[in-house]
Amino acid sequence: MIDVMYFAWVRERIGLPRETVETTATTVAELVEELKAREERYAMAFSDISALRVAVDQELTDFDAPLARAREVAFFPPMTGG
Amino acid sequence: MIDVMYFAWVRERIGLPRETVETTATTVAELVEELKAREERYAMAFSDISALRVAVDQELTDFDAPLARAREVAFFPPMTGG
Amino acid sequence: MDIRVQEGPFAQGEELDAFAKGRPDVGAVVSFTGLVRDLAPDPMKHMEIEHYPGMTERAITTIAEEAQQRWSLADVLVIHRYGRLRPGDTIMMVATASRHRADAFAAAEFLMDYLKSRAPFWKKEVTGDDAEWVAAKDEDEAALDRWTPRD
Amino acid sequence: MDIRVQEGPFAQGEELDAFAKGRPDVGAVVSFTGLVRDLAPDPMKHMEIEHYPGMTERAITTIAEEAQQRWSLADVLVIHRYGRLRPGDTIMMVATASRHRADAFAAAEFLMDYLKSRAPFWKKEVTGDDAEWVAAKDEDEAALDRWTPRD
Repeated sequence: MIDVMYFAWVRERIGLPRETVETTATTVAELVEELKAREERYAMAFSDISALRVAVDQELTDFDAPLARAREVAFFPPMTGG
Repeated sequence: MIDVMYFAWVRERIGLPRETVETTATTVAELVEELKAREERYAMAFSDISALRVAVDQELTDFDAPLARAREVAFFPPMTGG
Repeated sequence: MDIRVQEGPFAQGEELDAFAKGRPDVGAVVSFTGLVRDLAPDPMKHMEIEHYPGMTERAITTIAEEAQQRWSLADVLVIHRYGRLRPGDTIMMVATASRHRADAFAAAEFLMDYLKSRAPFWKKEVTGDDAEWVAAKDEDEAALDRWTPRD
Repeated sequence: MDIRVQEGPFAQGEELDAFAKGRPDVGAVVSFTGLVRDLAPDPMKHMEIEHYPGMTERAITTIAEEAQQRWSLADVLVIHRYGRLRPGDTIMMVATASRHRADAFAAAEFLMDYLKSRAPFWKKEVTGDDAEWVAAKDEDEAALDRWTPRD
């Protein structure tokens, strides 16, 4: 069980801000593949992974990061703060 | 006739902030030589010219700058603004 | 270190006064304020700033701690808003206090460069019927390079 | 462009608010404030700042005009005090407004570097019975090098 969060246009394309996902994925990339296989809107949102950023437990990381013991994974476009 | 001004420790060593000087000097350096020849306090103030800065008519310049048509020459140590 | 992520407005002048006050060892204070621009010919109705509660505060704290390790700083202030903002509104401010101006300037620029690209905020510009997410700029990502230690 | 050389104090917060206000094309405002430090173990009673009336305003105007030529600036503010100041007092402030933060930061640093070494101010620190002129620092002169065009 993992909390998956979406922000900005990722949230808009998928249509929800967060959900709890039952997964056997061991890396972020595996989780993305599981999500893409679900529905068209996920496939669309994750079609170009180079346009996305990911945080595991609120720390920025890479798509090959492990999910062991992770409680929260977030997907979003490059940040535009400041 | 030229107005000569002194600031900071140059003013303190010479003992006055400004004076009008009758001079035939054609460059700042010549004016400095004339002033040094006057009295010990001038010789002291101008003993190390590399520690001094000069402005002619309120523009920073060099000691070899000409004095033609200059109305105001100022001597002072390196500035410490900001 | 004072870090605030908030929906409501803040008064940059009062914040600067309070930040600079009562610091006998400080000779230099630098502040940066980011404002919502209102650029013709496409007047923006408002800006929506989305953020990632929890991670935002963590990310900014990490950035501010890094700044304190790199430069000699007496204090750091970061205020960043989220929610709906209007043209002319202050989006955020950063302030740094140091004995020397070089440290205060470098730290403020460092904080801004990292906040731009590493703090989880996303801006959306709403103009008339249209709404568009602000795209990250390559130059903002490139700006981070100058802070990367070379060895 | 607003340049003020004055004996009396100024309110940095109010100045920043006024400077940043009502500028729809401005996204970035940077300010620098210089304060009189009070460093133990030799507590300063006060600081005396001497200046060269007339030349001071000219020199600052020239520096500010150069900044406006080098960077895209919506406005520049420089306030610099002279006379007797006490520890904690604000000596001076600079503010720059621009569309982009890089211009606002670079221009503010440029202005500070030039004000330090090219505007005719001289600081004297009075501590107890002693009074000493602040010596110019080599590093302040060296700081100007980075603004010299290389060609």
